Amino acid sequence: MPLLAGIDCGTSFTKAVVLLEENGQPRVVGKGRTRSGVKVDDAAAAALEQALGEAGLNRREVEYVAATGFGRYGVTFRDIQVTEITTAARGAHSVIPQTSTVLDIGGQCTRAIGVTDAGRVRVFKSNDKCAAGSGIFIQRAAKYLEVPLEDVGELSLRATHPQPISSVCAVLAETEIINHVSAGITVQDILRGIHESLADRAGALLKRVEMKDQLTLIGGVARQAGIARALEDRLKVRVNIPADCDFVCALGAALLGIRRLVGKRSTMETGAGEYAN
Amino acid sequence: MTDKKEYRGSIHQRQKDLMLSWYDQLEQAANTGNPPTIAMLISGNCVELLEGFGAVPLYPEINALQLAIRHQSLDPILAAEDLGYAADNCAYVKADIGCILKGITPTGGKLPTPTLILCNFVGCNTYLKWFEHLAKLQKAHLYVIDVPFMRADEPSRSDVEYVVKQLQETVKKLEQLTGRKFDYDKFRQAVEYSSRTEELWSRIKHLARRSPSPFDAYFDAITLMGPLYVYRAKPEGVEFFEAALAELQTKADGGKGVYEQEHFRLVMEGPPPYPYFRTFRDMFAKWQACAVASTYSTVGGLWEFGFRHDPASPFESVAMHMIAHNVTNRNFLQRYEQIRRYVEDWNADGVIIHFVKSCRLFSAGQGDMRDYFTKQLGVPTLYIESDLEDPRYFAEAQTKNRIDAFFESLEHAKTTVLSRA
Amino acid sequence: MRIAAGVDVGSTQTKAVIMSDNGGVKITARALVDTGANVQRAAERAFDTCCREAGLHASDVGFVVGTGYGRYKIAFGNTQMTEITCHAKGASFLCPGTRTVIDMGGQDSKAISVGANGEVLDFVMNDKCAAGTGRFLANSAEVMGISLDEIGPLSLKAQHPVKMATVCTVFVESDILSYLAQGKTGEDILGGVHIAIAKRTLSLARRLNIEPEIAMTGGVARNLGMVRALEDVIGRKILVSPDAQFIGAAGAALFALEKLDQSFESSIWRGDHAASGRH
Amino acid sequence: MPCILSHMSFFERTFDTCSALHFPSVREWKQAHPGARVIAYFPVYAPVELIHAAGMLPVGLSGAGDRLDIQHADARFGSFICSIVKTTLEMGLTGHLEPFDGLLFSTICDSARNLCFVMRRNFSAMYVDFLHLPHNPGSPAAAQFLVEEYRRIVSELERLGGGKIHEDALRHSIVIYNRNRALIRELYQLRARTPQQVPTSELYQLIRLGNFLPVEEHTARLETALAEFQSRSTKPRDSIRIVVEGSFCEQPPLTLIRLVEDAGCYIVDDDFVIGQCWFEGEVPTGGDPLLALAKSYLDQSVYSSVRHDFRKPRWDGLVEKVRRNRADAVLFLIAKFCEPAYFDYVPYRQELERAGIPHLQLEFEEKSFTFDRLRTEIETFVESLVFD
Repeated sequence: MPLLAGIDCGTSFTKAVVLLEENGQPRVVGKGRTRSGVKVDDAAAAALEQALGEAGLNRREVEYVAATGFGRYGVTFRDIQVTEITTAARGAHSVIPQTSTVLDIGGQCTRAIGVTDAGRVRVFKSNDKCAAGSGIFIQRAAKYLEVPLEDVGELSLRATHPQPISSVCAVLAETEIINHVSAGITVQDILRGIHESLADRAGALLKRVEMKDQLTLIGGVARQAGIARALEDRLKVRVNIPADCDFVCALGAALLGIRRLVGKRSTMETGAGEYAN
Repeated sequence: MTDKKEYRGSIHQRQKDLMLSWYDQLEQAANTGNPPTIAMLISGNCVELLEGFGAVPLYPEINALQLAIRHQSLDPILAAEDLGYAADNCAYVKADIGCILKGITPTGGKLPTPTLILCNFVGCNTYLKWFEHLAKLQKAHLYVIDVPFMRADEPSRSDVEYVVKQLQETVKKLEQLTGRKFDYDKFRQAVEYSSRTEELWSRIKHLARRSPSPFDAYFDAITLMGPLYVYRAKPEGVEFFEAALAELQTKADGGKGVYEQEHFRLVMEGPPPYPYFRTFRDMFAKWQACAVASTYSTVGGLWEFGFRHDPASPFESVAMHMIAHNVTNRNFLQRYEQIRRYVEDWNADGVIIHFVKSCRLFSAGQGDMRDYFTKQLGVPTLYIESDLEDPRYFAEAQTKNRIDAFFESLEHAKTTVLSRA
Repeated sequence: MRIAAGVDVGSTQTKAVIMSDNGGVKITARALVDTGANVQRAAERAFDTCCREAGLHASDVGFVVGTGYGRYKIAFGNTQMTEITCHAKGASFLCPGTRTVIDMGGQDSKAISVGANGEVLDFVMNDKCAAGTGRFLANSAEVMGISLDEIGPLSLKAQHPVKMATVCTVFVESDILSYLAQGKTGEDILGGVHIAIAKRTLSLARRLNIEPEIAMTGGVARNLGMVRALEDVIGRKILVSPDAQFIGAAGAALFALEKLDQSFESSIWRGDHAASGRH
Repeated sequence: MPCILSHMSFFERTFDTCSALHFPSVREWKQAHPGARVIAYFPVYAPVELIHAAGMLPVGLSGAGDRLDIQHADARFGSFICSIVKTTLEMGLTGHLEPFDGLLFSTICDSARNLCFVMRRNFSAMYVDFLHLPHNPGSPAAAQFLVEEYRRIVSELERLGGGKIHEDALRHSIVIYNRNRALIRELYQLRARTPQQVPTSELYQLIRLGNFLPVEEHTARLETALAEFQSRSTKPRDSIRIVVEGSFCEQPPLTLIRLVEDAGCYIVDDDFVIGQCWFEGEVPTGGDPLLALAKSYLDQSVYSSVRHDFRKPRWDGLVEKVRRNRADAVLFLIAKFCEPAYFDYVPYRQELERAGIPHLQLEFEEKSFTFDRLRTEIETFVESLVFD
């Protein structure tokens, strides 16, 4: 019964999942979450301890640690690192088995991931050319419009005449918002417009990965800001949001850890493994 | 007062009619396969050659800009980007490809699959990619006329021979594809019509040297460009430009300008932001600023400095036109010179450089151009950025701000000169 | 005594200045408020605060010129002018001898060549994207979790400033995070940030003939680190007025005073009658 | 970064020094050849044989990489223009092109062409020329035109060098460059067979050396290297075999190439510094040498996004390349704002998908300092191919 940990070192939060594998059935026994701060290693350790504490287990019992996310190379006690795209696909697939497409609206970068039935990445497309299509844009807009992020979704639903945001630069998009505001357009309509333009940008990415009728949405900002509704309206898809969506990548990492640990040796020497030692 | 003046003489309607009947011909071709149609690019086009086959030109650029003016360009652009085109690819190409994918046409009518996609490569590398992709997409025949770029002030003998030979190869190709025999006399006749149209167009351009100028050589000139490229080599073209010249001549002789009072005279460099054509024009109208010359109106041909097609040597003169007498195949420094002549001979107060991200041929290096005009010649120059087809790149508040500031400074300069005097 | 006001409605802050001419022109009051979501209200608040400051009634103010992005929203303004024209005017008043103005605004950076009478000879502004504008600093501070006022002083402590690959106000975040992950100090990162913007701004200003005196205007001018970084790359002393962030409003107020001066006959207003006609 | 073999750092040092902004190898050559001229050509292809036959040193000018901040060029070439165009102008405006007597540009793209004439204005003392390479190679008239175009360049070089260029000298230069290109082809074949013996991060530097060194010296280097690579016995590791496409002009930072290899990719073919191995076969050494060079350009050039030959589409060339090298996937490394590469990506993508070949598209700039976003994408791509 191997005990594994998956640690997702995101830009703002570090999340850990502890997984116990009993007769081929992985079971989550603990979760931990902490601010990333400057020292990735410390945050990772802290998150892991938290998860172990929840499980009433001991660090020594952990056989294998898979790190993912922005800071994955900073985790010195890792056995392997995997990118957050691979782990997002794997994690999303395990919590929502029918997942065929994952949309991750992160702070600066929105990613669409096409997933195989086995939960592996088929194709993916990132939009990091300009952040106008990413979460940080919604955050800034909310800040400027003096609206708390968690109210954004609620408000945008009350829009009557959505005002599209056309600019492709996040900062110029803010100018547009300013102009809308000074033109006396309501906060609701502006927020709705932002949601729709975000949804359209995401839609462009999703087309590139041949999205089917359903998609699994992860990424904190998107969820808080309630963009799911806009996505459903604009893209005519069913949007699924995993419960504790924050841990999807950590979970995916742990699951891939299992494959590496008990899975075929053949994949052990892959280049992706090179960093591990 | 806010001037929204633009040229609206009787020829404005005639221009519309001409263009519509052009689209009718194209639709007929789409339905019956007759007349043969040839896709070509505006810059340095050789529409005269087509007359030798009674063929009709198909200009993807005109379709694209029509779409943009009607604020319909974004959808096809996005459709093309779904195919993998980058945000930084020429939006004309994306709009055109997108239209074909989605079956959109400017008139709503049908457009034919061209008998031949004839890539008249005159400087613009994007043209090569564009027509190559079109041919792949439409499974149409493709032929490229490779026009040597103007690396010296005058084309070499071998440059001209190379193009003439390719024109003759094009003729052979078209004879195969259309099953029609090339009618040399019709071709020579077409060249003759062109030379007359060009003379008239050139005189119109020179009317803008009057103060006030009877028309805006940027915004109004664009209305006249359609007939110039489609009908230049036909009697209709000659008649149209005779009428145009007559009307504008009367206007000029009556001392009538574009605005009640022509306050600034400008030279415009670069294509216009078609998706915001009206908004953009109003930003200048507010200051009663009239364009007296523009480089964009010379993409199809640069005639105001004297070049004419020559019925005495049709092939050679078509070659000369493609090599040396359209703005896109002339080198960057020749464009500086062209603008300098405009500023001096057309007596302009300043130069507006409009950088369009789609077109690197026009825009790459315009900062150096600005450097030349402001630092070397001391000509007031405004540099603004947007796009000719993609509405996402026009920042209205910023553009307006810069244009207002530019005119405020021109105005201020005038008054301080006065107060010093 | 002639009393006039200038109101500069920027994208983040709105500034108002009242000027009086009683033999000598001087600033009698200044006010600064956040622009926020209601531009019109911001303008009014700034103007009213300023009047109170000066112990005047709004009706005592003979003429009001509005400038900045929100200039057309100033209901009580008599006319409006762009902040480029106003910055030039204001700078040559507050920093006599100014021939070049450098301003880092929220969305726009600008460089202006100024004539002897404070008129604009030539000007350039940042490219299409807002990379390298004042906003870049604000975002950097945000990412580092430091207040905007602290970053300047910190940046001066840099030992080995990092190289910034981008001055995109949005992607600066991932770059900073990478550097933090690499264990770079906050000082070195901020040092790199300031140098990157200074260089970007210089290459903008190079499009003009940069002539001394060079004055820096706008709120960013209060950032000593930014001023030093600019002085380093340009290799010249830079003038900074204590009223740096009010220079746009001051310029507007100066035009307003001229307007009250009947003897001043300038057709510069023509364009703006056209403007007010439209808006 | 791990895994650059210590004894190969020899190449790295040399490439490193040669690509230094003051062009030390070029200056050395000028000292050794008093009065002789140096002609720089803007990256992709140039008929170096003409320059060599004139007794001049041809130098491939491919930007300043991350060695130079853009301080002046931004003011001349605004946004949406690729880095190499700006850094090249920047080198000029900061005096770094001083060792060169001439600059030769050709029909690469619209930005590069305009750069040629901006250079002409800003460096009027220098010989700055534009070579029009035909885009209609199918035309019977093309060969004659190109011969005339080469003849024009030859006479310019003669004017510049003050000496006649003899046919025999030209034939001799062709022989020398044939040998150089043959070796490069051989090295590429060796890498395709046993990529573990020929890491691309090393081969790339070796080939790029040819941009700076006299061809004779470079050929010697290639010979040593070939022997050295053949003698290696490196254990193959479980990596995917990829073809890199899109870096034909602006060159990616070495760090990025290493990053691709470290992420678990064997680069088995690429279009880096493509001008160095432009011809698929030998340029004929008999007959009229100008005609031989012209016909070789028209009929046996490698496919490239900057060359248009409607007789044989480039996308067929790419698919063939993948098959020939038994590659698992294609990695598009496209320089930011490189329009030819952006355009070609679309038909390439269509044909790869038709052939069931996976691909990843990435953008780079010659001057990049942080690679985290790129690394994540490359690793994910590898992971998607190796994890089951």
